[in-house]
Amino acid sequence: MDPLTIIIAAPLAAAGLVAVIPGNYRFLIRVIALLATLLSAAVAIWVFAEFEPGASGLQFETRSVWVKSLGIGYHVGLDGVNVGLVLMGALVAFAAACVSREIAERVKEYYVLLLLMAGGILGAFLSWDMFGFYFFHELALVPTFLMIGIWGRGDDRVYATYQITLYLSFGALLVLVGLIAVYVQCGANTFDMVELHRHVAQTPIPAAAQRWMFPLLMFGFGVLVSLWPFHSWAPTGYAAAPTGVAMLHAGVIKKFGLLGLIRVALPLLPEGAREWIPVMGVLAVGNLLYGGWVAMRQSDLNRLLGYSSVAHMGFAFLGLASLTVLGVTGAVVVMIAHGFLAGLNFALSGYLRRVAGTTQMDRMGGLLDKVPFIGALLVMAMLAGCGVPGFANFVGELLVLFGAWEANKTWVVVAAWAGLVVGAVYTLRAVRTILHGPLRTELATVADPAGAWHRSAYALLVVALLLFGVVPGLLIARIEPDAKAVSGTIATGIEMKAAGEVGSIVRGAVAAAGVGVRQ
Amino acid sequence: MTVGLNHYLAVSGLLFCIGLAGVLFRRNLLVVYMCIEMMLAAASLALVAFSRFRGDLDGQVLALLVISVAAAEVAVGLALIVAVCRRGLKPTADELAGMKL
Amino acid sequence: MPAIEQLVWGILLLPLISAAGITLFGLRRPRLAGVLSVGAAAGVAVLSLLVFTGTPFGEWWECSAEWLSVGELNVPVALRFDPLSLTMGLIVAWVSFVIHVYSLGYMRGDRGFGRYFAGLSLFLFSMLLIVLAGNLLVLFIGWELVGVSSYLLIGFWYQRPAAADASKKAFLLNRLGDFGFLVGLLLVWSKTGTVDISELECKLALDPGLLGSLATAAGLLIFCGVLGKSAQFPLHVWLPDAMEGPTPVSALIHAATMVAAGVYLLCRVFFLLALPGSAALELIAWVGAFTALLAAVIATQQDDIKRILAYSTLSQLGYMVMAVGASSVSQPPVAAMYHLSTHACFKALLFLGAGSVICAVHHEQNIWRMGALGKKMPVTFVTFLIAALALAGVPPLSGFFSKESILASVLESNVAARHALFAVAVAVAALTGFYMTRLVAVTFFGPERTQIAGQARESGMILTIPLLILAVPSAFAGFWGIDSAYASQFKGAAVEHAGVFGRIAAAFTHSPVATLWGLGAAIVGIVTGLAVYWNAATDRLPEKLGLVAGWARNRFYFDELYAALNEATHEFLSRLADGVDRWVISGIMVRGVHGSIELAGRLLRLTQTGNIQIHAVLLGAGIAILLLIVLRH
Amino acid sequence: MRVFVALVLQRPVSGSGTLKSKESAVNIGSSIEPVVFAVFAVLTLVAGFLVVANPISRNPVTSAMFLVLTILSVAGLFVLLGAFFLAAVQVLVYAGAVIVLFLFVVMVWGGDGVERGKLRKFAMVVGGASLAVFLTLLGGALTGAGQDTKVGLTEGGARSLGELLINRHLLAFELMALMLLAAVIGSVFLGRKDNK
Repeated sequence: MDPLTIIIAAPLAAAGLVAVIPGNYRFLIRVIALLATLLSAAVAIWVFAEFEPGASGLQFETRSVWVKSLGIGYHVGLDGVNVGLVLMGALVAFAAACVSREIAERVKEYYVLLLLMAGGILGAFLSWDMFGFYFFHELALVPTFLMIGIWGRGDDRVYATYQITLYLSFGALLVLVGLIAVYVQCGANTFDMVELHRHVAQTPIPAAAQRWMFPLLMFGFGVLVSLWPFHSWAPTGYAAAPTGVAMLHAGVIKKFGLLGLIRVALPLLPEGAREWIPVMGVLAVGNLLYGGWVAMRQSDLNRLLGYSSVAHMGFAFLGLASLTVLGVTGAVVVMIAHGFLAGLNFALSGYLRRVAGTTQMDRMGGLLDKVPFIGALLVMAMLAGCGVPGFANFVGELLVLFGAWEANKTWVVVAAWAGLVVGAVYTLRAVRTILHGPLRTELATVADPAGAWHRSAYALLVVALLLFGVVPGLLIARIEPDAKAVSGTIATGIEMKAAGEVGSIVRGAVAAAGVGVRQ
Repeated sequence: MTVGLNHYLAVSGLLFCIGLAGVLFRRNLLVVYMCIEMMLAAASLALVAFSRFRGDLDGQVLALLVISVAAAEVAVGLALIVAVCRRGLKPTADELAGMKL
Repeated sequence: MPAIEQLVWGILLLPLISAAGITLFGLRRPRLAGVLSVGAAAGVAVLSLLVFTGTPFGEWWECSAEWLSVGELNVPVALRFDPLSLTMGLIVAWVSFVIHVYSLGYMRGDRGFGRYFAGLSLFLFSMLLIVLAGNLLVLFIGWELVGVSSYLLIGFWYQRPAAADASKKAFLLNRLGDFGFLVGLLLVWSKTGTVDISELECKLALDPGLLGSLATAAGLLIFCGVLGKSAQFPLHVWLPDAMEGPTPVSALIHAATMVAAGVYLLCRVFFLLALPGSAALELIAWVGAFTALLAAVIATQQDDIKRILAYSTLSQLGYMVMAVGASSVSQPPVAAMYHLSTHACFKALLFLGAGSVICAVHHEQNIWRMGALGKKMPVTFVTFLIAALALAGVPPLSGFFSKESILASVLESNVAARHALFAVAVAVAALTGFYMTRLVAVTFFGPERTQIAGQARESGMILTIPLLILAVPSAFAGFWGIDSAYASQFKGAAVEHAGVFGRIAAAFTHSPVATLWGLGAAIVGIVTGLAVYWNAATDRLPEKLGLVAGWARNRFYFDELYAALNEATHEFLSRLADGVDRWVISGIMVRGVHGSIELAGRLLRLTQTGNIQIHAVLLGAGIAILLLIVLRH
Repeated sequence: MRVFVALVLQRPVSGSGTLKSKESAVNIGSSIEPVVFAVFAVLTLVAGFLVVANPISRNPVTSAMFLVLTILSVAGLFVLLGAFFLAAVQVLVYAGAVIVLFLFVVMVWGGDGVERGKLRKFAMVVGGASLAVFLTLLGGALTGAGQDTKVGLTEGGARSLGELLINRHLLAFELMALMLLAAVIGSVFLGRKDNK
């Protein structure tokens, strides 16, 4: 069996296996879940290592036809963009399975759904068939809703479930309409993205159609990634979600939307992208600044992390909106780094919630004395979150800022302000309130997780962040050629257009700015 | 004067409307059932008339099926009314309000 | 020089390995942590000396390793060894080595011993990265990392709210400055296409108009970073608070090295600041002068021994920044670097001495609760006195030479109002003499004001030996020709060498006006200080000066001003955004959609009476409507 | 409806194999036919109206009796249309089985006096309006020129209908059988005594 299919199939098969095991064999269920995600992660590491940077075409490719008349098939493969994402997704899934020890009731159902989420999203990352791309994502998304509803926490749980379900279903629906529109307008009678790219290179989709299709995809994918102002499901949902789900969703599943923009929206609809990119830039800056400001005022750690995750997505959007090699590369690095970071953050906050009984920051204090390990990791995670060098986030954000500078200097200045200053304000406040200061008496019994095994999940994520932060070449060598391809598609168009008519760009920008104002 | 298709259809339509009025305005469920039967008969009449004026028998076959459906429907419906009465309810439309949300 | 090229990576890697090793294995093992960290510092000290001696005078070379390369952005880890970085690196390495040793004694028995040394090693790594960086982005990375290690070390005693708050404040204000620095970098990169220092220098030398009208903006944006890191006005407020950290940290980071990195950066990119048509230098000079004066005035009215030194550091940093600002292409900022080097030695010594005093009086820091410590702690006293006199600019101690060269460079500068600048510089020199005299007189002389001051004893060898070591350069560094080392950076190897006496004479012959003014100011300061504070029981100055002293005592209310400003702007915006999120987006939009759908549902539900006939009626009406619609066509 | 009628009438009816497309063997004289039609039609409508709204009695038994009359008149119309077998079935099934069933239920469970309370105004108005719409549409549909000539006699005897049923409409026939079986089982189940 080829490695990519193993990555997808291991969690899905394990989900099937767990489903038939009686629910009281909890230990067995846990072991199966851990082994399956570990297998995925191991294979993902192996393909990441074996991946040949810069080689043309997909690697480890497998395809087979499913519905011939519609051109739907199973087509998985690796390029520079998804190879890192798959690695990140598999590792975070493993960590999420590790920290799911906290689940006490309906363990079997929990693991079935968690494994479905993991397998689904890895499948979505690997798929090169639009149908599979969408289908696998739904496979991961639907369990999220159920899990927040069933194993969620807090008084807001039901409302959060409704909200996240409605928002994300709405986003996914827009995406679906957009994808079908792409399929129909393209006229190539195939859902295969590689062939679509090839087809579009010969016969582009009519510009008029692109102009209405791009916003469909942009806002659809945007809602899935909490593009401002469609973000409010994120903090509420993550505050209510069980730890493993928050890790997987914030860290991994959310990146699907960005991948969709890179895979479908930008390369297939370059004309539409040019019209709408200014809007995306403005909204990205909205994510950054607004998310940061709101995060400053949160008193609940999980909500703070939710808003900070909204803010970080701003960097990814900004990178894509820049349409430069630097920016797109940076956006992908941000996606991967934020995956690890969000996984780590929510794992830590889940641990704190378990031992301290709350995520209200003002009800914690001085915890560093009691939980030096978790505390140290939290400090590291927070520093990574405000873009300190040494962590992978810094590399991504730096590339995005450099890449976007040519596109729009104001965005970059605001983004740098939001990333460097506002980001530091809320992360340091969190560290100050939770970890520093005198220890609160009611927290005297709090302690670190005992034993190396129980610490490994957290350590794994930090190590990944540090590794890619110190040796960014590992990621960048893989990403850059494909980022160049993505930005190149549109850049060539820009040159052609510049030769033709400049006026319509101006008009488009004005129209786009109008839309931005209305937003 | 000859009797044309329209005449039959007029009778059928009027009968149908009378039945419909009964269904809408009478509240004794038994009478409502009778009115439904009447509407079915009106439909059969229309079918037979079409069959005659088209010159094939398919309409009559359909009318035959309608009659069997009507019979089956009456059997089940009356059984339902019996069940309703067993529960101590009057067989009127007003009492059966279980479909309220 | 293959041998040296391999060695230099050791300079960076040793402290990094030490930091990682301690974090992984040494947090609970103090002995291991101490050995690793001090070993790394010693290794760095030796290596830096080897590299320094191995590089011919006045020459420079580079080595680099691949790090980050995307599209047009190429950022190798480039190290640049020129007189500037070599001399600075030597000073950083040796001062930190001495302070590492001192810390072994000072921090003994602390629960966070391992954590402390991990932070110190991380700091050493990042500081060396700044010093050796041949690439502005790599320099920026070091810049950020020293901020982080400073954050970790100021908040070392995180249980104390004051320390925790101070660490946060320091990091945030630094971040403000870094923001400007980063934008400046982006500006420079977009205009010149490179962030490599050598390449940038070449490009700008070939085409001085490359930055066009943005030259001033680029210079000032980079200067923003200096405002934060070197705590210049208006971002100066974090440095005094940073004294909440352990004293050796104050000595190393917040006196000798990190805060001086700003001045180093200015000299590093001096070619950029001094571009024709750029007005950056003039503004830099005035910011420095204002900071120097402001901090010196505040220092005269502080009671906490470390805070006095902190304000003195601020003042001296302002002095150096002013010196850079007063420089020009024809008169490079040698004086600033010279003063930076001597200041690193004697200010570190002052802090270490203060640490020794603080240990002796059981962590009392108010100088008015000390007194008469001179006789009880002879070693500390003598070394402290040497450093204080050096700071005040008394010949022939090191500070005299560096300060005179600054005064001379200000007087000869191209700045429009150079006489006003010179007046400020002289005033600051006088104030420096005054507050140092106050500090020494109150702490080491006079009556024993409290019982603990009476019981004080000299600290152990592990604390005093570093004092003695640092006393040597504090006293004699003026004779070692540090300035000519720096001068060779800007003028090549053709720098005249002078003997010991030649140097003393040169100070007077080269620019007698400046030297005499400076010397006079120091004497005036010291004499006034002695007159006011000799054997004083309480501070008599507030009665005489009234309002000014009160303002100085309260640090001119900058903290309160900034708190109000922050509240009015950033916090306000944040509150506004939160309100919008809570009431508009979550409230009106999300809950509004939710609510209107629910309302519609409730309305429609009214039609669902459950009465079969009503349903039948509606069914009939529906069919009627459909028929109407269909048959209309 | 107009569309439907037009569709049915305009479609050519040629070539439906089993049918004789000649003028009838059973021919009711054209002079009598309108009279007979008028009698049955009026009878149907009047009896139907009395089922729904009997000004004298509200008793369901009366309604049932008038229903019998309606059904019989419709059967008469069937005969006029040549559907003899259907007319027979109509009489047997309705007048014989269905009405008897109705009467049983009325007798056992008493259909008396259940017509209390007033109908809601809303139902009156909306229902009346929709009825009016139906009638108007009906009128509109039927005033146009219709097809008056009988295309050919379709002999609705048992044989021809049976052939058609087991040949062309076999599936519907079988399904009907299945439905009747289901109805039997369903009514037995519903009528059980312990059915709570």
